[in-house]
Amino acid sequence: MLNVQLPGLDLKNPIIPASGCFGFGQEFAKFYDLNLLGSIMIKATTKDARYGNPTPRVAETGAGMLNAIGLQNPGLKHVMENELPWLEQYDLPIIANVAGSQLEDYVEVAEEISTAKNVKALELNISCPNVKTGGIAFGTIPETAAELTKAVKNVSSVPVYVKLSPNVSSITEMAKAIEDAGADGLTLINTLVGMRLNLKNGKPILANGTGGLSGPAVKPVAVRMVYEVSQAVKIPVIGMGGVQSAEDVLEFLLAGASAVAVGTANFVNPFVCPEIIDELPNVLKKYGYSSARDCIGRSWKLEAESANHRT
Amino acid sequence: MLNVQLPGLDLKNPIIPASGCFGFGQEFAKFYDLNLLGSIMIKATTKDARYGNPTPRVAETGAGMLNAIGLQNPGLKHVMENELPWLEQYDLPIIANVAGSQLEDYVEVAEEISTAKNVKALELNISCPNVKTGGIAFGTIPETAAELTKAVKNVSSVPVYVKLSPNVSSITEMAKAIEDAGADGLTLINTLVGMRLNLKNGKPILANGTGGLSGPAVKPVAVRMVYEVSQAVKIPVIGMGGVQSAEDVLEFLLAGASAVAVGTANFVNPFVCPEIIDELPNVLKKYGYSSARDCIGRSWKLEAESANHRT
Amino acid sequence: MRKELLTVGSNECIADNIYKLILEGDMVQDFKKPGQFVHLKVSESMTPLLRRPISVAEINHDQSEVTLIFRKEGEGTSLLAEKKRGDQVDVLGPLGNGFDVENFTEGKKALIIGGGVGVPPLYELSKQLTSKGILATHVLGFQSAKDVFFERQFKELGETFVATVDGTHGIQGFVTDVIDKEQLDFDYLLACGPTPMLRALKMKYPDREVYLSMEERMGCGIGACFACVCHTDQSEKTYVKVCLDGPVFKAEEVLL
Amino acid sequence: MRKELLTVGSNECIADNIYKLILEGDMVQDFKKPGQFVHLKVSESMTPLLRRPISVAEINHDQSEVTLIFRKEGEGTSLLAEKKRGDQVDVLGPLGNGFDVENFTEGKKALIIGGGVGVPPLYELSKQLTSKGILATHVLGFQSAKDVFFERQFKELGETFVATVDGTHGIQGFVTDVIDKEQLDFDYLLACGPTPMLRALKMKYPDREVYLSMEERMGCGIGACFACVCHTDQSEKTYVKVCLDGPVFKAEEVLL
Ligand SMILES: Cc1cc2nc3c(=O)[nH]c(=O)nc-3n(C[C@H](O)[C@H](O)[C@H](O)COP(=O)(O)OP(=O)(O)OC[C@H]3O[C@@H](n4cnc5c(N)ncnc54)[C@H](O)[C@@H]3O)c2cc1C
Ligand SMILES: Cc1cc2nc3c(=O)[nH]c(=O)nc-3n(C[C@H](O)[C@H](O)[C@H](O)COP(=O)(O)OP(=O)(O)OC[C@H]3O[C@@H](n4cnc5c(N)ncnc54)[C@H](O)[C@@H]3O)c2cc1C
Ligand SMILES: Cc1cc2nc3c(=O)[nH]c(=O)nc-3n(C[C@H](O)[C@H](O)[C@H](O)COP(=O)(O)O)c2cc1C
Ligand SMILES: Cc1cc2nc3c(=O)[nH]c(=O)nc-3n(C[C@H](O)[C@H](O)[C@H](O)COP(=O)(O)O)c2cc1C
Ligand code: FES
Ligand code: FES
Repeated sequence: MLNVQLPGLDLKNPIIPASGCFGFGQEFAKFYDLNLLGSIMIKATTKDARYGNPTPRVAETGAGMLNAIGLQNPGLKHVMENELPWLEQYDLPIIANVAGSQLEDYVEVAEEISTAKNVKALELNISCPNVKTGGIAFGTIPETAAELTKAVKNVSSVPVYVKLSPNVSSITEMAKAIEDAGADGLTLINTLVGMRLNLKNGKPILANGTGGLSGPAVKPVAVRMVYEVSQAVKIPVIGMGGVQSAEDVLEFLLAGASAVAVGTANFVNPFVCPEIIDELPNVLKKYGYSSARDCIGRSWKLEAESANHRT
Repeated sequence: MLNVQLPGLDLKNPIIPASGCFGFGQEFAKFYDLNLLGSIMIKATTKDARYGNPTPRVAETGAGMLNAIGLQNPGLKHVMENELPWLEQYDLPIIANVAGSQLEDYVEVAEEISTAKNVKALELNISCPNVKTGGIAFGTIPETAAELTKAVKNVSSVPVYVKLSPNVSSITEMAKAIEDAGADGLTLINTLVGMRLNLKNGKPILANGTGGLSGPAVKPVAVRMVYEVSQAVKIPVIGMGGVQSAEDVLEFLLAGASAVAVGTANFVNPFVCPEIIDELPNVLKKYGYSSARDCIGRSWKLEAESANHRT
Repeated sequence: MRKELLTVGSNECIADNIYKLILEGDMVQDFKKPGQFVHLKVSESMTPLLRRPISVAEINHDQSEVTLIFRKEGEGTSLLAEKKRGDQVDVLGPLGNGFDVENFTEGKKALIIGGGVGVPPLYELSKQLTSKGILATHVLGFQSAKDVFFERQFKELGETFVATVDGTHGIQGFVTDVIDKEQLDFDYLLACGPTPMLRALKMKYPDREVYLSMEERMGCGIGACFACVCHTDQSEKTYVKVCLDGPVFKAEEVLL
Repeated sequence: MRKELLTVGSNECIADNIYKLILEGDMVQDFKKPGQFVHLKVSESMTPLLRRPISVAEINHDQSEVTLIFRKEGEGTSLLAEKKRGDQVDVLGPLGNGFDVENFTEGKKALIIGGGVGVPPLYELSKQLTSKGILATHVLGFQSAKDVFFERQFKELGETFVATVDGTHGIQGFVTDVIDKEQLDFDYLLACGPTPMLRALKMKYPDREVYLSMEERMGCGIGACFACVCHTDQSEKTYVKVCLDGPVFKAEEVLL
């Protein structure tokens, strides 16, 4: 009832912890059996280890949070030698989130990490708003994003998903450029760029100034983008942004997502993913669906059907 | 302590109900004396009366709401003959929000409405996401926005403010293009495009499909954009997005706004504007400011100062 | 029209997911017409953000109490269902234009039709009509036996028919079926309930004196945001606001 | 480490904006080390969204109770201050690495330094140290007389100096002033409080056995999000996580 198939990913259920919100899984393995999950999107990996931004790195907002971690990670070598092998004890297809400052970095990391036994897909993080060079530029210029996608496709041993930034004038233009460049799938949304000021000293709360907004606050933006993008492209979409419950997952499936990632909610409730997986069959039944696959894109498929009907 | 000066606008305090959230003032006049306000941004006015979108037109989201009113308004003639004259009983500079489907509509409405006795500034709504033609296109292409600004500046008898859409890849690029075209000020942000689905029938809750997201959920995006834009241009910025309290107003002032508009919060609490005005002096004092003017742009002025210090 | 913290006198579940909430406070003195509503902030939190419109089911000026009857539906009404005696609720009211009882003539016959949570405002309406000497007949429609409420209270005011869609209580069918079957006649027809029901009644009696109380999703509740508009029969561009001009309209005023 | 609904045993204001909250539940049996903390969801609402980290001030295994002492600061702690006996609080814990009391030797001297709401975890620490036969001296710093709490409790465990910045209670000045003035000596120095205080202590005693309990804004609280990292002295790229590797560190492990 819950299984879904995507390029490279044969998922027992459509629930995936989002990159950066689940580390490399070890912390959450203390709470539950990771085999319950559909997959894991591991923390963005760069060529070399990165310390990231100064602290404070998080701030709270209405129904959301800002983060400016700055792609902190232990670097490709450590991930290949420690994190991924540790994850092999689970029967889990891993989605490796790849980041960098320039095209060459992405290519190098993608080439190597895609050879890891349990890495079944890459997720190109071209949209992280918290690094000063690279990152964001790739995510807002369709041509640059397409070029990067092509370069990575050339070297990757597994299907390549590209993660879209919501901070663009036209998300469908971006999506189509990346599809044309050969991407196997899209994931969206990354965080919206935001800021909060500390009234006491007049300065931004985050040491980095701006940060990425996530959590329930962004859900309507995410649902809208998944709805638009999934109709504009033929490759599958993994949706995310503010998911907290099985109902939210259903909303993303109906909007056009083939699987759904859960980010910030893991901080609020470390058990949120298994709880959603547990609840999802009931929610599907309650609203009259026989499987997760059955729901994908229903919102616009319905429209198309009734439009056909009219003519 | 609270008065601020902007082109065309001599405001006794920096608090302005945002366009579309206050009608033409008549409803709120039943709750309190409108003379308490700094100004009013009246509902978007188009050449002809518009019915707007089908209902439902509002939906709720985490710490926010979606609306797809669709620029419903009684049309220029009615506004000139009824709404504005009614507002003359108050000693209030009015900011007239102008909308249209094409350049000529804006020009026509702007030319005439700017001659009304109490209209002291125009606010060009080039960013309403809820009309299918015009509107949104002006708001996302810098060249088009600049062209429109020029055309309206040519005919307007009062200073022209342009209202920016947050749904763009680069808000500063947009702001600079509009400044160069001769705008007297900028107002931001309008709503983010979002969507919610009704799980019961799989369709969007709003009859229009997508809608504009407002309320506390968008505040961090708004603060960030005000912070960026106010540094990138020399003309003043009126900030808005999720303001609910005097603290929120201070946050926008520190970010770089010269005045602050309050939208959605008027629906939650019809007294919110006078309550904020009442509370603002205490909040300013609490954080050590002697006047509203004193706060404007402090966040980045501080940075600049400490940067100068270093060298 | 004002904003006030009213105090919960009681809150009880009176049918499946249906709650009867009594609120006390000075504002109650402002309530006059049946069909008016209040706009409630159910939580101090940012979510749910907007107020919730609920009709007034009974006004008690002596005790400074109003009764609301609501269905626990989504997040807002679920929070409202949790309110306990002594809790305070932030209320905006009275809002809207109700039924103009003073325009109805003593001795005439009123047929009062309610569907589901459209029933509550009709109780105060029937009380005011009958106390004015108008003969009230009630037809109340519900999904199922478990959803029925206030049957006894309406019976005390006049003849009352209850219909359930599944036939588990009263007559099986819709309210329109009952009107046909019982050949109910009237001088005034007054109705509140789901739009399909209102539409059916409007169509059925194009030339009679029919008053309909409408529902629409609201932003402000006071006429400022244009969220709750409804087309009128006159032209494509004319409209009324449910929150300010309504919720009660003459059937010919609104396009359904 | 688990997630559990703990029940509020009591919640009282013990100084200006300072609350003492007692929570009961099975999870308490898991608490061992002083300096560990809990991560609390203070409201079921979406705002505030994240949990709040609060140190455990006292562990009572027999009663299955932990005591938290917190300052009402912003939105989250204000909501926590409203909790009443019988309310339930969603708690994640125990989190973090506390002070390793088993590594300290009987008969030695411990100097315990607390600043403001850094004081609470030091109470359980001092209880465990003194019951192991270590001699504890306490220096507690506060802004002003109205902020002082737990002075009597610490005095019962050992010599206790209180300093206030404005001199309205105890010695006027900072905790470091007290150490100098009283010429306090120690085998172990253990401290919790604002970063400037920790930095001063680290600088003052570069070659002594100093343990510092750190604070940092947190996302997850369990080591997954990299929000709470702190540089180490080793290299630009090495770091520790306050939530997982700390909050207690040897002074030489962290760059302040
Ligand atoms: C004038 C008026 C009078 C009403 N009187 C009553 C009454 O006496 N008893 C009763 O049970 N219900 C009544 N309703 C309906 C009631 O307002 C909704 O059931 C309630 O708002 C649902 O809120 P929720 O948070 O539980 O549901 P959600 O679905 O979570 O609400 C989401 C949003 O949609 C709006 N919404 C959802 N359903 C409706 C609806 N049917 N009408 C208007 N807005 C809706 C909510 O206000 C909210 O903004 C009335 C509605 C109107 C317009
Ligand atoms: C390991 C640890 C132990 C702590 N123990 C105690 C204690 O025993 N007693 C006590 O009074 N306080 C303690 N604090 C500080 C306490 O966590 C903050 O005061 C609290 O989170 C403020 O939340 P708020 O919503 O009231 O404030 P807000 O300013 O509204 O909070 C906004 C956000 O910033 C975070 N934040 C604000 N201040 C701090 C801070 N000083 N440290 C970490 N995060 C912060 C909040 O968690 C929240 O995410 C501890 C902090 C840490 C990291
Ligand atoms: C603390 C934090 C760290 C994140 N790090 C990454 C990252 O390394 N790579 C990435 O692609 N996205 C990262 N994201 C974005 C999330 O994967 C996700 O796209 C976003 O948070 C929206 O989902 P949510 O609302 O469920 O959190 C991060 C988000 C948060 C909150
Ligand atoms: C119901 C509604 C109607 C609006 N109508 C207009 C409008 O006519 N013209 C306009 O420029 N902005 C309009 N806006 C946008 C607001 O003026 C404001 O920019 C936005 O809502 C963000 O502020 P807030 O979060 O305080 O509401 C509307 C917003 C809402 C919620
Ligand atoms: S709800 Fe705002 S106009 Fe009716
Ligand atoms: S708070 Fe997430 S790693 Fe420490």
